[in-house]
Amino acid sequence: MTGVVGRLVEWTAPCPTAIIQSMPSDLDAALVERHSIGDAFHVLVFEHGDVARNSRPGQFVMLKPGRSTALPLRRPFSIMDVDAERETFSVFMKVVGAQTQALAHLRIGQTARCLGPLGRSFQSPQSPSLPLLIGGGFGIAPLLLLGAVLRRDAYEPRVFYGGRTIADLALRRTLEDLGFSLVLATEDGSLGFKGLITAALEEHLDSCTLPTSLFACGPGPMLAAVARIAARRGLPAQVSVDPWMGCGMGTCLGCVVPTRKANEERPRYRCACTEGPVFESSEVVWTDDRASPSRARETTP
Amino acid sequence: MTGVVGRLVEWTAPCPTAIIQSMPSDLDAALVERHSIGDAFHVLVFEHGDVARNSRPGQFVMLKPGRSTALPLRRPFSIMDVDAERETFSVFMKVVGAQTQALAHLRIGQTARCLGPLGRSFQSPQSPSLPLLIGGGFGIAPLLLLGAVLRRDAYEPRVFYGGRTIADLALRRTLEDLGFSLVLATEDGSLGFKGLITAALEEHLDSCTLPTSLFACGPGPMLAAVARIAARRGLPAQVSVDPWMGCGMGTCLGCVVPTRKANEERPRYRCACTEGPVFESSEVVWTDDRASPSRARETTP
Amino acid sequence: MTLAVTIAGLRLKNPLIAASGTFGYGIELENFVDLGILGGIVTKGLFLKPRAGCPPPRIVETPSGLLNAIGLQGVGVASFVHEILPRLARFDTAILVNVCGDTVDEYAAVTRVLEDAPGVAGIELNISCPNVKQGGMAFGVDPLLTHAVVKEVRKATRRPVIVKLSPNVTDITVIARAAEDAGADALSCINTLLGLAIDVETRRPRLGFGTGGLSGPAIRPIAVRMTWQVAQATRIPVIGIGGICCAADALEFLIAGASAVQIGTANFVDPNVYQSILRDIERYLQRQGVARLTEIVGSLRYPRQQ
Amino acid sequence: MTLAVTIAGLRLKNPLIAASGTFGYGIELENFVDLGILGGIVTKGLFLKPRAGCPPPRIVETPSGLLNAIGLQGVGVASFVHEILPRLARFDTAILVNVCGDTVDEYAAVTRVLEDAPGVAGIELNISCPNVKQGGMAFGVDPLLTHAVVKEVRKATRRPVIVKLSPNVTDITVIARAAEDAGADALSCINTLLGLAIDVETRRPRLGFGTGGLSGPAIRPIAVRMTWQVAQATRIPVIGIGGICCAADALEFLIAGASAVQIGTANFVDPNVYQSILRDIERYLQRQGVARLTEIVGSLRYPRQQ
Ligand SMILES: Cc1cc2nc3c(=O)[nH]c(=O)nc-3n(C[C@H](O)[C@H](O)[C@H](O)COP(=O)(O)OP(=O)(O)OC[C@H]3O[C@@H](n4cnc5c(N)ncnc54)[C@H](O)[C@@H]3O)c2cc1C
Ligand SMILES: Cc1cc2nc3c(=O)[nH]c(=O)nc-3n(C[C@H](O)[C@H](O)[C@H](O)COP(=O)(O)OP(=O)(O)OC[C@H]3O[C@@H](n4cnc5c(N)ncnc54)[C@H](O)[C@@H]3O)c2cc1C
Ligand SMILES: Cc1cc2nc3c(=O)[nH]c(=O)nc-3n(C[C@H](O)[C@H](O)[C@H](O)COP(=O)(O)O)c2cc1C
Ligand SMILES: Cc1cc2nc3c(=O)[nH]c(=O)nc-3n(C[C@H](O)[C@H](O)[C@H](O)COP(=O)(O)O)c2cc1C
Ligand code: FES
Ligand code: FES
Repeated sequence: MTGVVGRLVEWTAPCPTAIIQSMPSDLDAALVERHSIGDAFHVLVFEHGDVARNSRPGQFVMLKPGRSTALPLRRPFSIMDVDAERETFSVFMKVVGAQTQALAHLRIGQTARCLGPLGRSFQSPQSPSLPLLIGGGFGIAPLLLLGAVLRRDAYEPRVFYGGRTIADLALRRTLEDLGFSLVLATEDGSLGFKGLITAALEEHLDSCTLPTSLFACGPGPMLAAVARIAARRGLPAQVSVDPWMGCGMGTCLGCVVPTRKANEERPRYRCACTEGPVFESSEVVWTDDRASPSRARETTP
Repeated sequence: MTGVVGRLVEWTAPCPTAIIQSMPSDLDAALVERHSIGDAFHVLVFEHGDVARNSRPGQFVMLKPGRSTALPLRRPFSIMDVDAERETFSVFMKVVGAQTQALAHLRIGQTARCLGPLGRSFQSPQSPSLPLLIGGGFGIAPLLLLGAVLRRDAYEPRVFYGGRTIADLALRRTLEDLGFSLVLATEDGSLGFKGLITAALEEHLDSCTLPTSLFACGPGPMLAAVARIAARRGLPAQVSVDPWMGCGMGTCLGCVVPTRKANEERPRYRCACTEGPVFESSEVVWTDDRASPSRARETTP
Repeated sequence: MTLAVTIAGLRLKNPLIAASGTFGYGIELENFVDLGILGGIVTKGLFLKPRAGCPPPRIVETPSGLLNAIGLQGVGVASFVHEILPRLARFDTAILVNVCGDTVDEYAAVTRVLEDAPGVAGIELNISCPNVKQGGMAFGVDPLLTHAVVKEVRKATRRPVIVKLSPNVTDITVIARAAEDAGADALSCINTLLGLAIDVETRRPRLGFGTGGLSGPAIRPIAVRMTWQVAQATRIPVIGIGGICCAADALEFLIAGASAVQIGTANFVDPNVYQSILRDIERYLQRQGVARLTEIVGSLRYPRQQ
Repeated sequence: MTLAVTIAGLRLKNPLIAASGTFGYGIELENFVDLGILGGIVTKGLFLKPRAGCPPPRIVETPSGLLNAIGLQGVGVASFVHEILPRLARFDTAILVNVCGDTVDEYAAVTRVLEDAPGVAGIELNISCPNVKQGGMAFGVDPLLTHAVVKEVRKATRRPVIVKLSPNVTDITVIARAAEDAGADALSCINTLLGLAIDVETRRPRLGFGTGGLSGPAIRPIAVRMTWQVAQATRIPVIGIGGICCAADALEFLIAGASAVQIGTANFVDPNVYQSILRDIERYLQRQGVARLTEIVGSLRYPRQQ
């Protein structure tokens, strides 16, 4: 699909404590390939040497079709794959509104404003363990890059991939082709386990005795469920959250998530764009999920 | 280019006095052909049976790419040609801003909202005469259809076509191919007469003794000059004006032009979309042309 | 499922009304639109006398907005009553007349002319037009003047009086309550916001009049906020206006507390927008499991402020 | 050709200033932007104490607009002075601090903390934030409160005091003159317009706080109009703000009478927008045959009203 997932550079080594782990750059990135899976899902491959070279799993780019400096704002997308030789990276895009629509329909050679790589990546497991990667919907995207890096580092990650129905699991073939050990779940039972992917995860954990670490990306309620599971079982879990983002650079303070680190007295709002999007699940204060507004509004196009 | 210009129906016969001469209709019209002349000029051919059948020279359509009911508003374009058999019509478009850009880049098969035909057309000459058609820039567009109808009715129209420079005369080959007797003028002298097209017109009129009627479309100052020339020489002149239009249907009152008919005591604002865009030049009150705002503003895209 | 609403004693078959100045007198569009599907139509603003309006250019687009200075060009109320109103009679929709005046007396006089005219469902008092030199917005930004003009007009008619509010105020609820106290039956919320666009090449305003009124989707968040404030602050029905282009936009106003909505600028893009909005509102009600549109009016769950 | 401007005794190398709340404290962007090309930077609003801000969601896009309720999350003025200000010293740009308060005393106290801090070029008094429960906009919509707070702050500093005006008022010139009378050196015009966006599926506001402040190109015509009004009504310099994305937008404000401009929301899309705006302003001045930017300030040819 996008060449080999993960011809990568080092991922946590250079400066593990820095918030922004590498210097992002802002380019007009040309679209070089598009792979559409139905109308709604697209893998887009852009040319952008810095993103291709410096990205770590879990980081993201801010994209906007065309050159305008007016609104709408750029939109955040996880980096799904990089190819340092071709100087390309790819994103997996679900069309949900005007901007994802416009990006998905760029013609080959047309450009998008592209700022990245941004944000705090997934951190490699503290100790040898079985990494379980849990992706819901387009949340699967960063887990491809993560999976590739884990494998390179001799882990044997297992991927849990859930959606409402079979059509939501648009990357299942890609994951299969890449040889990932894969658990699929659909809420309507149209493919794989019938039910939520977190239920499939619990079933697996019930029967598994290996030391395990969880890595999750998906809708808010799924992440909250993963956090509960991890807490109950005492497993380390990293989650990549998906709030509204205005800038991606830490200036709008629009993307905050309530968090509380072990040593903190009370919760603090942290920016998902600079201190996340990946957080330890134990550090996120899980609310009634007001941070994820309804996606069903018919937007005025 | 767009097939034969002017496989036409009757033009002034049906209801010469009605303001809207035919019932307009509102369709999603598919783009079926595009002929680009450089980056800035495009002939677009749309499928729209009612416009193809019912248009008269000087009428226009309101176009908007896509399906949205939000702003931006539709934009007006003169009908350049119709083909009743293929059920298509064409417009000649100069890219000046976001909407003309978007329309010019529609893909074949994509649709534009298309309302038309609209407005009051050119009226056939009252008595046998030599019709002189004066077009400035994209104002040439309605004169193609007008020329075709005049010829069908056994007139021998002569076309005056002016622009700043040679590149502005994008339809000159089409006019030549159609066999029109043609006078070209450029302000910089890069083609034809050096100077304003109205100067070329005056030169012609100085040496011509036939009864003549003028038909003009172009920028405000050009039309004002034509009106002055016509008044001084006592020639009948019809001009197609080009104000901002909001709706094309007579409801926004945005497109008014100060006018004064022979029997009227004082000037009245008339809507260019329903009572124009074609007016007798003697009826227009020519002001300092505030109606034509500068076109040079860099628009926020 | 019913979309019918009752405002100021007036039953509308659905909550969608064409806004003043964006639908002509209605008849201009009879060839374009099935007028019978509209809940109502508000006419272009009418003075006692015909009016020429502002010099062109009269409209200019701004980002997601339309800036206009039409200046209430119109035929005058007498012509309207004699020449236009009869032609509107055959359409099954409520005709509301947008009443203007340079003085309190003129507002009342225009209203009295309409009083005997058949087929007028109600009066919308335009005390909020920014594009005239006298009257207009001057009334709508002052609670005392608002009270005075509404009171006089109230005396001049037994028909429902809807007062159209200006958004160019510090606290719209003060004006809303002044209108309510003076006897208004309902409130239209909002008219346009005063704006200015400049042609930087000529260094002149882009509109012939200078400033203009801003409408369209750009102002919707402001309009929804004001509709919500006014609905909270008064007991009479509110009609929400401002940037409505689709069903979700209309629903924002209804949920904020409007009993009906008006569609303005969107008419210029698509005078047939009513059809799709009605269809999508029905789908929404189905989705929400609600049988009557009125159940969602004012149903906003506003966060409690600690 | 020179783009330099002087405001309240402060010489800026060019008229482009980053607006408060849209550029962090400046240092967040040091890796993205050459801060030295900016005329100035206004910091995020600062209170005496650190502040958590509003619950998410905090931003939502509306047509050509951004609605935000950040609620002035911030580190507090002491942390700013000790931890952030020193890091800003090495950039050749004017640092203006956006000062907030719940009370007049707090405004003055924050100002006093800044008085001894090196590297603060001036104070921008934020009496216009709509997203806090006390203080904020409450001051900016009342001429007496405006006068009171400006007067106290004036006493607390010898630095230039710029007062940032709220557009949520009937007559912005009244507030502007109150600020001028109380000793303001300049006026920033405008802050955001109060708006509300509703998620129709959940029937809740789209922002966690409820209402929010509308910014972006949507409000530009309103902001240009207010800038023009304020420039006419006062003798002190005005800084134009609202929806500026390109050179032509900035020029509208300058022609309307602003001596400088601030760029807000556009920073989120492109923090490097300054470069292209400066280039295009230079081209414009060339085209217009004008040698100094200051010559176009206030050069609007407004039509005479008959
Ligand atoms: C760190 C991060 C990584 C992401 N990675 C990916 C990715 O790899 N692939 C992908 O397809 N998408 C990803 N997203 C989501 C993507 O950014 C949004 O789908 C996109 O912004 C929608 O833009 P739009 O203009 O098409 O839709 P809009 O018109 O802006 O929105 C359409 C609908 O989606 C809702 N919505 C939009 N953005 C969000 C959001 N952030 N949270 C909740 N609801 C929202 C709106 O309420 C609206 O109903 C990511 C988001 C974040 C924050
Ligand atoms: C009756 C009529 C017939 C027309 N026929 C044609 C035609 O056949 N071919 C064609 O190319 N164009 C035609 N036009 C002009 C065309 O409608 C405009 O060029 C178009 O609306 C520009 O839209 P935009 O979004 O691309 O540009 P915008 O971004 O809207 O405008 C770009 C620039 O053009 C200026 N501008 C836009 N519209 C007008 C206007 N109506 N008058 C003066 N200045 C304007 C603006 O000030 C701006 O500087 C016609 C106009 C009218 C009224
Ligand atoms: C071109 C135009 C003309 C208008 N004329 C009037 C009018 O005559 N009387 C009136 O009360 N409002 C008038 N308005 C205001 C609208 O009725 C409406 O309140 C406003 O446009 C906001 O709604 P919208 O955003 O849906 O357009 C006019 C608006 C426009 C755009
Ligand atoms: C996310 C956000 C945060 C803001 N925070 C502040 C602030 O802290 N203090 C302030 O005075 N203005 C604040 N503003 C207002 C801006 O400084 C500016 O006045 C307004 O956004 C209009 O300009 P714009 O349209 O260019 O964004 C904020 C605006 C936004 C969008
Ligand atoms: S997206 Fe702007 S601060 Fe995070
Ligand atoms: S364009 Fe609206 S009335 Fe003519």
